[in-house]
Amino acid sequence: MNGLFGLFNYWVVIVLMMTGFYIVISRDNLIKKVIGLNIFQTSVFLLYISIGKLDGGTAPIVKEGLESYSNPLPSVLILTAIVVGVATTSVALALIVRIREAFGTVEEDEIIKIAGTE
Amino acid sequence: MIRDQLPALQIVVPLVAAPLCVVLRRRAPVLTFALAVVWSTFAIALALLRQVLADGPLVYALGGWAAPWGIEYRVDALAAFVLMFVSLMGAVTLSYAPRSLTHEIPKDRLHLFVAAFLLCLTGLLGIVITGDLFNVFVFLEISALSSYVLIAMGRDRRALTAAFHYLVLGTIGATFILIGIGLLYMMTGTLNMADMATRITAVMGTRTVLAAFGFLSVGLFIKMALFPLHVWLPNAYSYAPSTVTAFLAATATKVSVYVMLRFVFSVTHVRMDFGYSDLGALTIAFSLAGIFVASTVAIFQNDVKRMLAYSSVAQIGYMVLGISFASVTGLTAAIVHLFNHALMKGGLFLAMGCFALVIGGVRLKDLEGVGRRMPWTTFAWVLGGLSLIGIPGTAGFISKLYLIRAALELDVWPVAALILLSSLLALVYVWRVVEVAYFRPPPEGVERREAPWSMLIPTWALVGASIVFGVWTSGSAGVAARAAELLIGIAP
Amino acid sequence: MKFAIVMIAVLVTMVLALSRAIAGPTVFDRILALNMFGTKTVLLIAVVSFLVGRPDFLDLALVYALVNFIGVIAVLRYSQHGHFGDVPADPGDGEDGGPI
Amino acid sequence: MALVLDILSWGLLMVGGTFAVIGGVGLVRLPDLFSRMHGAGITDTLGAGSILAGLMLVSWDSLITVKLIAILIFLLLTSPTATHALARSAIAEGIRPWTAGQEDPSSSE
Amino acid sequence: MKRQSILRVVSKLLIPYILLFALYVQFHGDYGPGGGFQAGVIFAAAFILYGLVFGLEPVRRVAPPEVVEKVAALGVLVYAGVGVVAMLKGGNFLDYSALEQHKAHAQHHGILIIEAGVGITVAAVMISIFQAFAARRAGR
Amino acid sequence: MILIALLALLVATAWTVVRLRSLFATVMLTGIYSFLGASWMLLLDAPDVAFTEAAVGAGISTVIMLATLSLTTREEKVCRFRVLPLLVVVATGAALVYATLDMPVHGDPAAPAHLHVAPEYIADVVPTPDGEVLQVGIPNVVTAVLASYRGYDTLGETVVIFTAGVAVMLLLRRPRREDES
Repeated sequence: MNGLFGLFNYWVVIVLMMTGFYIVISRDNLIKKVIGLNIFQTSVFLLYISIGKLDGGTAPIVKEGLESYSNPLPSVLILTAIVVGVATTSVALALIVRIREAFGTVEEDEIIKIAGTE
Repeated sequence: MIRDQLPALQIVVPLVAAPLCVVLRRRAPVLTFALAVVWSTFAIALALLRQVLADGPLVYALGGWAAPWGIEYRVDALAAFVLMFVSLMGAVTLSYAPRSLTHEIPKDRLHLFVAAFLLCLTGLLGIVITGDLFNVFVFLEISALSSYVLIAMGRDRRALTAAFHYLVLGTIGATFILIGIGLLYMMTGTLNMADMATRITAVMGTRTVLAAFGFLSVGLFIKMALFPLHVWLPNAYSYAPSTVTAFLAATATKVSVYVMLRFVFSVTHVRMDFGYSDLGALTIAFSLAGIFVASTVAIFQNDVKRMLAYSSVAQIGYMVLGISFASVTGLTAAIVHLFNHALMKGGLFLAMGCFALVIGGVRLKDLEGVGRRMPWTTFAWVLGGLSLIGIPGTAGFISKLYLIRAALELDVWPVAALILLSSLLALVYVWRVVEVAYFRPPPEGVERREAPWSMLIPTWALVGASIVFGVWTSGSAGVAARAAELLIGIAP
Repeated sequence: MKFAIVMIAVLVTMVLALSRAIAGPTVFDRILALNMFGTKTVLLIAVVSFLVGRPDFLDLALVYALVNFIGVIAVLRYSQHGHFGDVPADPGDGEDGGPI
Repeated sequence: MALVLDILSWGLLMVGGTFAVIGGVGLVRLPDLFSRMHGAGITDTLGAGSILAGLMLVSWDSLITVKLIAILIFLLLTSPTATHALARSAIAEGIRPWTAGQEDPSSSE
Repeated sequence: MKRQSILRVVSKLLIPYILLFALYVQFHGDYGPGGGFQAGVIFAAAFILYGLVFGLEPVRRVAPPEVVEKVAALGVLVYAGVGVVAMLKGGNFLDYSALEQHKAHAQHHGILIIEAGVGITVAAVMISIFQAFAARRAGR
Repeated sequence: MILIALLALLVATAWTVVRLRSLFATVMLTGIYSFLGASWMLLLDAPDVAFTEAAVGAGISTVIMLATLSLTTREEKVCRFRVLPLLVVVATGAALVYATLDMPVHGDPAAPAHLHVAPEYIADVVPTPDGEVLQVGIPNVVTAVLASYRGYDTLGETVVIFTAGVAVMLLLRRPRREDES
């Protein structure tokens, strides 16, 4: 956790976020999109958690003999965000199951082709 | 005592009602109960609006904790105004729903559908009322998740893909908003909007805050379907069940515009002197492009529902235009248009629902001669259309009037001229429907058959209101002007 | 010191497992690697919580072990039957059958 | 006593670490699924066992040791079960163990 | 997987302990990592494991979908109910201090109850999602 | 050091997910990604989050995704490189890197996030609107914030998960009669 690591850490997290984002917007397969969305969101969680870290701090569970604690607030926010993430994922997957039943495929370009003929 | 608890009741009533619907399960009690709930939510919103207009902004500390630590509600004139019309739309569309729902939703899942509707309403109201930035995200997701599934309930199988498409874009938007909130939190250490407003001045020019602003804006632009990030909207609105389209078209995008207003003016304090800046010019260009492109696309649609959806994209352009003027008149225009557009688009989509129920389709050729078959519904549609164009005497006229005045105040008369010109485009697409409905003969052998009263009354209520508020402007524009003054910070 | 060494060893093993999970080639290789990766994460958590001096976080390691187990079973179940619905109780289930 | 515990835990931890790495190398280097399974099995039981035992010796605190034991038992129960189920499924899928003289199956796929 | 005896025996052995562990996580959340949400997930995980090993039908017998649906609603009602009771007792929404005379105790109890609400909802929703997915068969 | 190693593993996993066409393998790697992310969070002093991420990301999500695969398909059909998305992503990433330039350094005790609001949570001296200081008295500060100070957010979270349940039931529950078209 020296100075060099200070921003480097954020940059790697940004690379992760963008990898997920790329999967979402570049793939035709709907399931792959959801997986990308998952990675994108998880990486944003990593960003938040690194905001909360305090040098020399430990986890915010108060205990005798410990003085400095990391910030609990990002943890709380991210707990909520994780729940939101899994909720979104499950709704997305349920939609995919229905789409597959209705169209017989989960590839976006094929679906557009089928839908275009209606 | 009830008076003090009004802000909480506004959210708690529909929120508790949703799980109760799931427990009740049986069709008749669920519908009766839900109707009682939405109308009482509207009553609470009205009481809240009265209280705020009389006594000034309200603050309500949830959980009994002081503000930057706990979450608080903050209800000023703008919030109360938006709460009022969102809950009004919820109430009207749900009253309209029972007949068209039995037509569109499988019977054994009706209680779940109603629960999702109430959750969506709760989410939208929750976004408006809260004073905490992260809480906005949470309620945004409640409303978004439920609206995805509400859209997917459409009968056409393309409703599923539309909902999925919306889900992906909506989640990207929400994640962008989350990133923006995170960056702001990093720089200010707080999530409370009022607290952030004071603390952000010290770090205003930093690159982090700038980027945060960018991410929040892009996220919100996706959610409000501003051109060119509107791609999810036309399909979603065309294939969703009619009730859902009417409700979402009247509320969901408006609430995102509201969050934008709140964020730009309450948190980052763009004030009069800041006014017409480069950023403003950029958004003006985008919103004008949106208005023209979307209106032009609307002209070429053969599905009337889809036509109205594109028209919605254009209308969002008007609202953002008003915001980018960053003046009292401009904001008044944006805020009053939130309300007026909700009324007229709600009315128009409800009328579409009547057509869909009786005729079975809403393509232009299905509507041939419908003026004679369903005179009441068609007339309601035409009045809504006139309001959309902005004919004097309708609510749409008031919005455009303020918008043009705001443009002239800033001496950008080309913008004013373009606004007028864009109304002509609206005239063209509305006329296409009128022409088909009144000047083509109905198909052979169909009788005159009107939509049921339970659907006509809500439709007419909204269309009628859009005429009433075209004449009696103190109820809408008056409140909007007060809200705008408060936002800009020149009112006490 | 000793914790650091063990931690490095576990990390190296995780890298190896990950490379097998990426390389495959069969589904079962990946499942095997996944299982091993999970158990190594459990160890990593256990060691790290000693390393940073908060050994009360071992609950987490237990959760990881549990989740890993369920994950592997789900993966197996999927690769074997291809669905999560009911399996017809067919006594002649071929190679799969027979108590051990 | 403390010294003895310390040395013992050192020893166990090192042995565990070594097993883990060896198993990992085996997972990567061995020719087919079933032999890799063997490599993985070693780390999962012996490696994990020694490391956790080493940690137990460090913390002679009651609750933590109980948790460590719980983890160990859990791993000892689940990991071989999973591997066993895996092997059976693989056989059921028609994957056969590789025997000497055959071509390396990992190169064929 | 119906015929894999070892797996079945081990799973049967583990499931009660998983449920126990879920309860531990639920009530230990004040002192260590964990809380209602995590406990709910672990609780559901036990059911999911049961479903994976023994098939969907037994899970549906233990937790019928109609009941699970109502239980999920119940959790939200428990949570919001605490808030409403606080309002009735004169405090703000979710102000646990208004629940009892002794404010610190009230906070403690309030947290316990709402965590239970979270746990109930999460467990029920996860189980019902699993059931919904598992009950749908491809190609039908 | 270990943080960097974990980050490198995360990047490797994410990039493999981009490349692989087998959805089944991808789902497993997503599980691994969650495990790694959770370990990273634990090291950054967020055990509660690590707990949840492991249970949800590696457990529940994997099971639901596999269930979806079993109902749809195993293999992605095409996996082509696309320029426009890449440009969008690079632009977004550049905006984020730009944002980091004025950020407080990772772990900096003088960062605003550590000086405002959070200290009162940790010291358990949060005031009520009347200015009275009230103690929650729970050692786990995260639970205290989650359940009491920001309990309303958590109510929202519970409602979100409930909404997801309602949504999935609406979408996937079979109608009683098989007449759904």
